[in-house]
Amino acid sequence: MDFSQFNSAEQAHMTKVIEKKQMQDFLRMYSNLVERCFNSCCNDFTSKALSSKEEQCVMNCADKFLKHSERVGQRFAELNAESMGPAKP
Amino acid sequence: MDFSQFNSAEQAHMTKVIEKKQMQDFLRMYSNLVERCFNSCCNDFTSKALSSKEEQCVMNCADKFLKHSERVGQRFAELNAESMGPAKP
Amino acid sequence: MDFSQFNSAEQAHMTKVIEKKQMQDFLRMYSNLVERCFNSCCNDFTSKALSSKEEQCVMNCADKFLKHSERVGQRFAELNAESMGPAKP
Amino acid sequence: MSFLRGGSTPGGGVNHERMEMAINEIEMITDVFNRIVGSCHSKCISTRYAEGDLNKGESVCIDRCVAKFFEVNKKVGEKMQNAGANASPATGASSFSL
Amino acid sequence: MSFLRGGSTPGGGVNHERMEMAINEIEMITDVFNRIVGSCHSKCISTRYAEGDLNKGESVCIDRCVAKFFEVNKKVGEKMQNAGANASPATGASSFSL
Amino acid sequence: MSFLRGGSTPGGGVNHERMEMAINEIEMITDVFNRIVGSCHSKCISTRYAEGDLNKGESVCIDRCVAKFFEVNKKVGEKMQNAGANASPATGASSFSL
Repeated sequence: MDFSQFNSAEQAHMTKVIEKKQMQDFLRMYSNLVERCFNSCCNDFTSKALSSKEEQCVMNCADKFLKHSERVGQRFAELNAESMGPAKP
Repeated sequence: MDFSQFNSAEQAHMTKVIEKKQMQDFLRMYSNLVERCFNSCCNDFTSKALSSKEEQCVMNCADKFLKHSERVGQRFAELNAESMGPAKP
Repeated sequence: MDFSQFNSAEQAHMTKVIEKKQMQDFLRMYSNLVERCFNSCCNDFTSKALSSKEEQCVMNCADKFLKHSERVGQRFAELNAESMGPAKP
Repeated sequence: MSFLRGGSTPGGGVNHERMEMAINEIEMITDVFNRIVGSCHSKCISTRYAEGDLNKGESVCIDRCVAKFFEVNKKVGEKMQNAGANASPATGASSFSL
Repeated sequence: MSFLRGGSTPGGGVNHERMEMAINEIEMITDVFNRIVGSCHSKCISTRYAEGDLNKGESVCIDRCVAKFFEVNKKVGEKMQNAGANASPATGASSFSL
Repeated sequence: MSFLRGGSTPGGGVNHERMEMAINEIEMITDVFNRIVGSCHSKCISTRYAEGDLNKGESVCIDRCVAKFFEVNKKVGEKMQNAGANASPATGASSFSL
């Protein structure tokens, strides 16, 4: 996104908004990860304790989810930059 | 919804709120459409290019989604008006 | 959550925020219940009227959903209190 | 969704409580609309997407689906009013101690 | 998503309409990103979770999946611009009478 | 979710940063609660709906399900703290240039 047309008061406001959004996004991503990994890995409710197999699955799932999101983020940033066209002189 | 009990300051405020909500709803509907049509139509990731078959599917899906939403909107408005009861004199 | 470190102006603000959130949560839970019970119970669209079988299913579903949420809420509150550790002196 | 509506307070300025209730009602209506769009799409629309128009079967299905969703919404609303919103299941997450 | 962008209004203070448009655009981009994360996870990641690294197949699938989602987003965006946003399907829920 | 909590700043007025952190924490707790309700409903509640009461099996399943979700939440939280929130995957969508 290009904010170069914004004056300094507007840029300061946008910076605050973006920072707040980043925090909210991070929290949402975190909850989403927990929900997804729980749903994929926990299917046995004969005990309330996490079995070592379930725990391993959750850890791998979390690792993979983070790497997945990171890779999507990289591709997303590249494609987003492309779609914005060449930089202004 | 009946806002006739509102004074003019309140009506002006509500109008602004509603306009903002409409924009947000439109954007959400748009993202939702893209996600739904992508999920239904794209299942082959041996290439990053959209095949002509996938593209046709996406176009039909988008058309259908818009017509679906419009029809739901018509029925919704009718039933919503009904449930509000007869108009005041 | 522990707000004891907050001054009275902050506590008053938080109380308002929490009350507003509770209302929004209640509404969201309600819509979510309706959606879930509709999706589980209504699968016949040869008529627009709710059959008595569908209605019974919806009523049981709603009952069960409320009892489920309540039970989750009890366990959640207990585990949340535990994870906060023992109260400060 | 009339159980959300508070009494009317006559007067000149902006009544914030009344505004908030109206906004809650708008958000609820929009939320219900979006859920109906999603549910009735899943129930009625074939995902083959061989054409862009709604066929006769899909159109009729949508009409009935929306009506049925409204009925379910009404029945559940009546039930909730009878039961009283006291036993709100959301209280679990809302047990914040001030 | 350039169809969201309004014209630039030069001046010193904060232009609230322009701010709101920029915020709408940010929210839309974030929303699209989150949907891509979800869709491509479902399309590309095996739920066996035998290891924590992305394997070669998953990595390649993610790259193509993101690119394809962008293409779909672009095609649908073009379609919507041509059709005009007039026939907004959201109007059903927004039929509030003032 | 203690990693969200900032230090306490003594003083008289409203500390906006501290307020925002507390609100973030409330929103997170509510979000987690709602996800548990959804996940444990899918895991434990039969969709036959032959009766309105929770049966013994469902009740026990819910208790274990909530406890297990908390454990998963804790394990993932510890992992994230160790890894550092630096490598936030959300940065992709947040690459806005000012």
